Amino acid sequence: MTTITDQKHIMLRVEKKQVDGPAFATLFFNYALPFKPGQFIMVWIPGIDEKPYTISYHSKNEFAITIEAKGIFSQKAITLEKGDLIGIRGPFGNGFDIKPEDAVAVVAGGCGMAPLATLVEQLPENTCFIHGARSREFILFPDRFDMDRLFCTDDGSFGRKGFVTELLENEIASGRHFDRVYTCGPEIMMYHVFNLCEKHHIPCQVSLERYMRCGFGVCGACVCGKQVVCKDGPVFDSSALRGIKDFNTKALLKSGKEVDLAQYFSWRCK
Amino acid sequence: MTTITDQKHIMLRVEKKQVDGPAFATLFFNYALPFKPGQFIMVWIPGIDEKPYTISYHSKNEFAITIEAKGIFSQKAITLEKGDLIGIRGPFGNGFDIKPEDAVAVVAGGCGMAPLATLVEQLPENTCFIHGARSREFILFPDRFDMDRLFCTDDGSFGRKGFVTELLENEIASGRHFDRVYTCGPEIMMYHVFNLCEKHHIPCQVSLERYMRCGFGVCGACVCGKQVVCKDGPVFDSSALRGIKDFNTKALLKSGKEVDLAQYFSWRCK
Amino acid sequence: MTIQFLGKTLKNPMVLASGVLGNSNDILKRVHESGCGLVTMKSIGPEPRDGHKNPTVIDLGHGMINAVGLPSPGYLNMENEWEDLEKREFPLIASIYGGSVKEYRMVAEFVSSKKPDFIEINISCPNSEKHGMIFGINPQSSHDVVSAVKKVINVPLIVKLTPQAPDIGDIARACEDAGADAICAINTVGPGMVIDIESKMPVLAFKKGGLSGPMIKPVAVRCVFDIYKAVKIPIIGLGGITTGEDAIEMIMAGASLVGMGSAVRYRGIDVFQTVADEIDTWLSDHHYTLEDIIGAAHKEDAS
Amino acid sequence: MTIQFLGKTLKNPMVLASGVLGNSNDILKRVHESGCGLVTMKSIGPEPRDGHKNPTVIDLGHGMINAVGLPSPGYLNMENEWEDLEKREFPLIASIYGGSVKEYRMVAEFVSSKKPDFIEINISCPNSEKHGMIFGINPQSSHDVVSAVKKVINVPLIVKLTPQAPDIGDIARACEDAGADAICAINTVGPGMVIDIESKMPVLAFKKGGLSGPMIKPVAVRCVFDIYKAVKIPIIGLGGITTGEDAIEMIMAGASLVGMGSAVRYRGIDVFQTVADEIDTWLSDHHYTLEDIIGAAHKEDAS
Ligand SMILES: Cc1cc2nc3c(=O)[nH]c(=O)nc-3n(C[C@H](O)[C@H](O)[C@H](O)COP(=O)(O)OP(=O)(O)OC[C@H]3O[C@@H](n4cnc5c(N)ncnc54)[C@H](O)[C@@H]3O)c2cc1C
Ligand SMILES: Cc1cc2nc3c(=O)[nH]c(=O)nc-3n(C[C@H](O)[C@H](O)[C@H](O)COP(=O)(O)OP(=O)(O)OC[C@H]3O[C@@H](n4cnc5c(N)ncnc54)[C@H](O)[C@@H]3O)c2cc1C
Ligand SMILES: Cc1cc2nc3c(=O)[nH]c(=O)nc-3n(C[C@H](O)[C@H](O)[C@H](O)COP(=O)(O)O)c2cc1C
Ligand SMILES: Cc1cc2nc3c(=O)[nH]c(=O)nc-3n(C[C@H](O)[C@H](O)[C@H](O)COP(=O)(O)O)c2cc1C
Ligand code: FES
Ligand code: FES
Repeated sequence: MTTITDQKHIMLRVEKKQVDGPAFATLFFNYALPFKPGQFIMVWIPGIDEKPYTISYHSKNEFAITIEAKGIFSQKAITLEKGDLIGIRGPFGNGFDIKPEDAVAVVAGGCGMAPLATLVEQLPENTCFIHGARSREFILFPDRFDMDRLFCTDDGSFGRKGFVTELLENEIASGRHFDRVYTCGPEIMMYHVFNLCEKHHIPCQVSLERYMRCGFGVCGACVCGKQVVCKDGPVFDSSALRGIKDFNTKALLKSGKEVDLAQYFSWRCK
Repeated sequence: MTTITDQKHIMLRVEKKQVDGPAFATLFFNYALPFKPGQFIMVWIPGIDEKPYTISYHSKNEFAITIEAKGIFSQKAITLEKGDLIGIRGPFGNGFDIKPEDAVAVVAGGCGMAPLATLVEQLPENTCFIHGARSREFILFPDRFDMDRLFCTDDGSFGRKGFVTELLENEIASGRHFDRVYTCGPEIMMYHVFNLCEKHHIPCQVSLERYMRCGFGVCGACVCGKQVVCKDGPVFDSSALRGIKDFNTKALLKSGKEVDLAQYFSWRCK
Repeated sequence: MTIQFLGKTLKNPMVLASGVLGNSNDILKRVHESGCGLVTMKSIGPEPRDGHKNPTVIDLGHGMINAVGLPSPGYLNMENEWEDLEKREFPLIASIYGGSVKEYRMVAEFVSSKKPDFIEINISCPNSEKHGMIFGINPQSSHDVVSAVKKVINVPLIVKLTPQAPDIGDIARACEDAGADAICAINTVGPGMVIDIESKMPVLAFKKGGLSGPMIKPVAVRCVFDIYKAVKIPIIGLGGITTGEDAIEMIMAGASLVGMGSAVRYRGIDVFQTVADEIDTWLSDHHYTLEDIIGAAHKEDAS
Repeated sequence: MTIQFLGKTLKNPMVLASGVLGNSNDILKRVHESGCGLVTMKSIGPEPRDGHKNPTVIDLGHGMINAVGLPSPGYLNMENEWEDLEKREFPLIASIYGGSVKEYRMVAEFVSSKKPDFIEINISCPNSEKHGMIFGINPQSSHDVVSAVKKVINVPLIVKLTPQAPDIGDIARACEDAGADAICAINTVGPGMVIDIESKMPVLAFKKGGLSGPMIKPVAVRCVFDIYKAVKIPIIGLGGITTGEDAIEMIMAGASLVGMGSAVRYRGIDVFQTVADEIDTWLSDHHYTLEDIIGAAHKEDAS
């Protein structure tokens, strides 16, 4: 039987808090977390709720999560301060497939920067790094990496005005070769990136998001088509994505009811 | 927390049976048992009962138990044949304290030879090895060891007529020095050996026997004074023995009732 | 090995437990294709229900604790699902729950019209304040709900029991008398509670939750043993099964089919095929058929 | 830390569980001296009883299963023991059981005359065919036996409960109403069964047995939590405790004292001192006293 390394429920105290503009906060913890970029942990705020978060910084004895303030949980999370207590379980999921010799592009949208940050740190400097957001203040980690980055915003307040897909299309059109594209952001954005890659026969890796309960492939809350997002994913490659008819179309609500993605996200708002 | 290595309940089939005269049978099993001379295992014959037995042969991939036919369980045990099934748990207990450089004597009485056999095999050839029994047919393993042995029987049918204590006393009187005496046999015999050792200031190690249930120090069935025979023992040294007022006097019946040793053994007869 | 169970042919004796992954046709199909003889849908209730807040499922190392809280779209809000499922090519149990005999009957009647191969009524879930449990610990209540449901459905009826019953054999007998076609046992054990000592709070949002996985196997085996003694209808035995040897133990206690839920965590979705293979190997090594060993632990001198 | 419990002073909050090592004055004294605040004798019955045949106790890795079967010399056959115990210098609980209210009263009255510090009535042992269990799952029966015993004894009365009760809070309340001075919870969980698949036989000679050790902790914590909600009298919490953190969890659920039994297997007889030290360290690291945290998990916003 395989050893399960991610079963323990661990309580940690916030070691340091970093405010990343008006929309994001990053919480650091002193803890040696075994981890691979793309994996996630379940974060419990006692008395509030428990939600999945990716790891945005990782070193031998420290890791961090970055939270975008949205609903009840994330708004509470960004008010946490040094010394405050959270529970974690994990890491869960598969993580990105990294081949150091490959020529790759990374396409981040909004908070989708978070899971890509630790990936980017393992990639060569000539990586094509595209980063978009609604507007300037939603650009997460604008100064973090040594690597050059192509920025864009919906309103043009930072970098080029437009969508990440346009930037990626330009690069491809300019004759640049990619062995693989990694992307994380709103599902509609990832869907467009995937389609672009399909058109150009570029393998793609996408990190999906669904409502989660167990995080380890038992409860079924997170299923997307026949895929179990928390265990088979959250990262899926092109061959898997082609088989997921619910990609960019359907998701399950908390009750298990299958709805359109739009309805899913508006439910998540409440 | 300490790792418990002896928790698994394992089913084994008899690999070989060796008949050791009219009174004893030895059952061999192909199994790599972690083991130290003096330790014991709980042996289950499905549908019959479960009882403690010492290991009488031990090598990397094989071990054996030797049974003296007495009551229901042991009479059934000696009828087992190659291919028959038993369950084992263990090994349990502390085992003998072995210091290879010491000059020692080993005093075996009857079936008490069984736990001492694997000990003797680890001792130097100049060990003083005394072995007694009621009569010739109760001398277990008469031809097993390279080492010289001093034999005695109650009826003189094998070796000298008399008791093991007399032989040991002679050896001591002849000026032979012992750093330690190991003994196993009827409790009254061990008691006399212990007293003799006390008189001559020789450290002694004695293997006690009490009714057992769990074998791992929880149920309390085997307590002898303040000692838990299955866990603190079954081997006790002189300093412990001096504190056990029940040594050679009292034992608990199955019900937990404390009785004289004589009554205990006659109960065990039924 | 092919198995006959209440008139249906199953490719092996393995069953996906209710509440584990079973919330869409796609995933049920995948579990079937990866080697599971019979799959169970997540229990369906009378009304839409979100279930409890997270944390809802926590691993404890030797098992897990959950208080998912019976989330359900409600039986009337699953049209796409039912449509997909009617086209299925695999045997299916639809699991249902209710808060009253009337609700059970209502849901069962509707679900029966959607043609699952079997209906399982969950009269045992300890995680909800209003639903289920009470029916599973009192023989009269069990009898009432089973006979009411039996009257309105056209497919065989399986009743899922809780180990919390003071005498689970009594409950099983009441269900059999009321017309149940099979028993499924057990649901989760406990309930239990895990308190985080740093925050001084129960970790599950619902505070209490049901235990599952390896640590509950001895309770499950005892329950199936008791039920086998009490009734003649077949038993789906589950609770803590993760290996072929566990499954054989459950079968010897009296199970005809063996369910697994938590095992998916420990050995992946393929665990059903893996365990089926392990059972096969054990049987052929020992020159037995599956039938030979069902209830074998009940023979006085079995060895 | 020194603890006050029902008018007696204990050196720490640790309790030796009944049935574990507690069958002679010598060994009880040793457990006390090695660091246990309060020791419990093995349950004493109305008549001599050998208990079940072996195997009676089997380790399962994450806990153990036992069907020792309430062996007892019988309360009238323990003269030496009582004599020794009357000379003791440590606090002692005498645990008793019976098959009827009359037997409980008879044994309790006699045992009370031997001056233990407390009497515990075990109304919860699942291992015997005739004894105990029934009183622990029905509030009226619990009330009857507790009030009968209370009338004939001169020492505080502790009632030991079983997790098999459909609502353990109800039982605890019935005991409190009937005059119990404290509750001890829990006895073993289950019962369970382990079948050896090679011999096709239940491993325990009695077939079924009670579960104890780490795997039952969530059930024990939940029971103590429920009891704390239901009654005002103090609780001895036990079931699966092996570490200081486990003990803190039990205390936060509502226990004033913490018992251990199976832990002796995992960490030796000194486990009581070890755990008491671990509790002390945790408390001082967190700047709490023991009283601060009793029942702390019941406060809605505890963190
Ligand atoms: C594997 C995984 C990793 C994640 N990693 C992170 C992370 O690193 N940082 C982070 O901030 N969040 C992350 N999330 C999302 C996170 O779990 C929460 O869903 C999010 O913080 C909102 O929670 P909430 O309770 O505050 O808001 P809710 O009340 O659940 O929802 C509030 C708003 O958020 C929107 N929303 C929620 N999730 C998404 C999404 N994925 N895409 C678009 N809109 C969304 C809703 O539409 C709504 O507008 C991750 C989710 C998954 C499944
Ligand atoms: C740690 C330990 C190791 C043991 N190792 C062995 C071993 O290697 N080989 C072996 O044959 N037995 C050994 N025994 C004893 C064994 O466990 C059984 O008690 C014995 O086989 C008799 O079991 P029974 O059920 O057949 O007889 P019972 O019905 O229990 O008793 C039958 C007869 O045996 C006598 N008897 C039992 N034990 C003793 C004893 N220790 N000293 C004197 N008389 C006794 C009784 O007085 C009675 O005459 C060991 C016991 C312990 C505690
Ligand atoms: C996360 C989770 C959700 C469950 N939901 C249900 C459910 O909806 N209906 C039901 O009858 N049983 C439910 N159960 C119980 C399982 O079907 C099964 O009876 C129990 O987990 C014991 O089996 P296992 O040890 O193999 O997991 C659930 C169990 C788990 C772990
Ligand atoms: C071998 C054994 C014997 C027991 N005998 C008794 C008993 O006689 N009376 C009783 O009230 N409880 C008895 N118990 C139950 C324990 O007192 C305790 O309630 C239970 O084991 C849970 O605690 P633990 O997990 O710390 O062992 C026994 C437990 C074991 C393991
Ligand atoms: S969150 Fe439970 S299966 Fe994915
Ligand atoms: S046999 Fe159980 S304590 Fe020794």
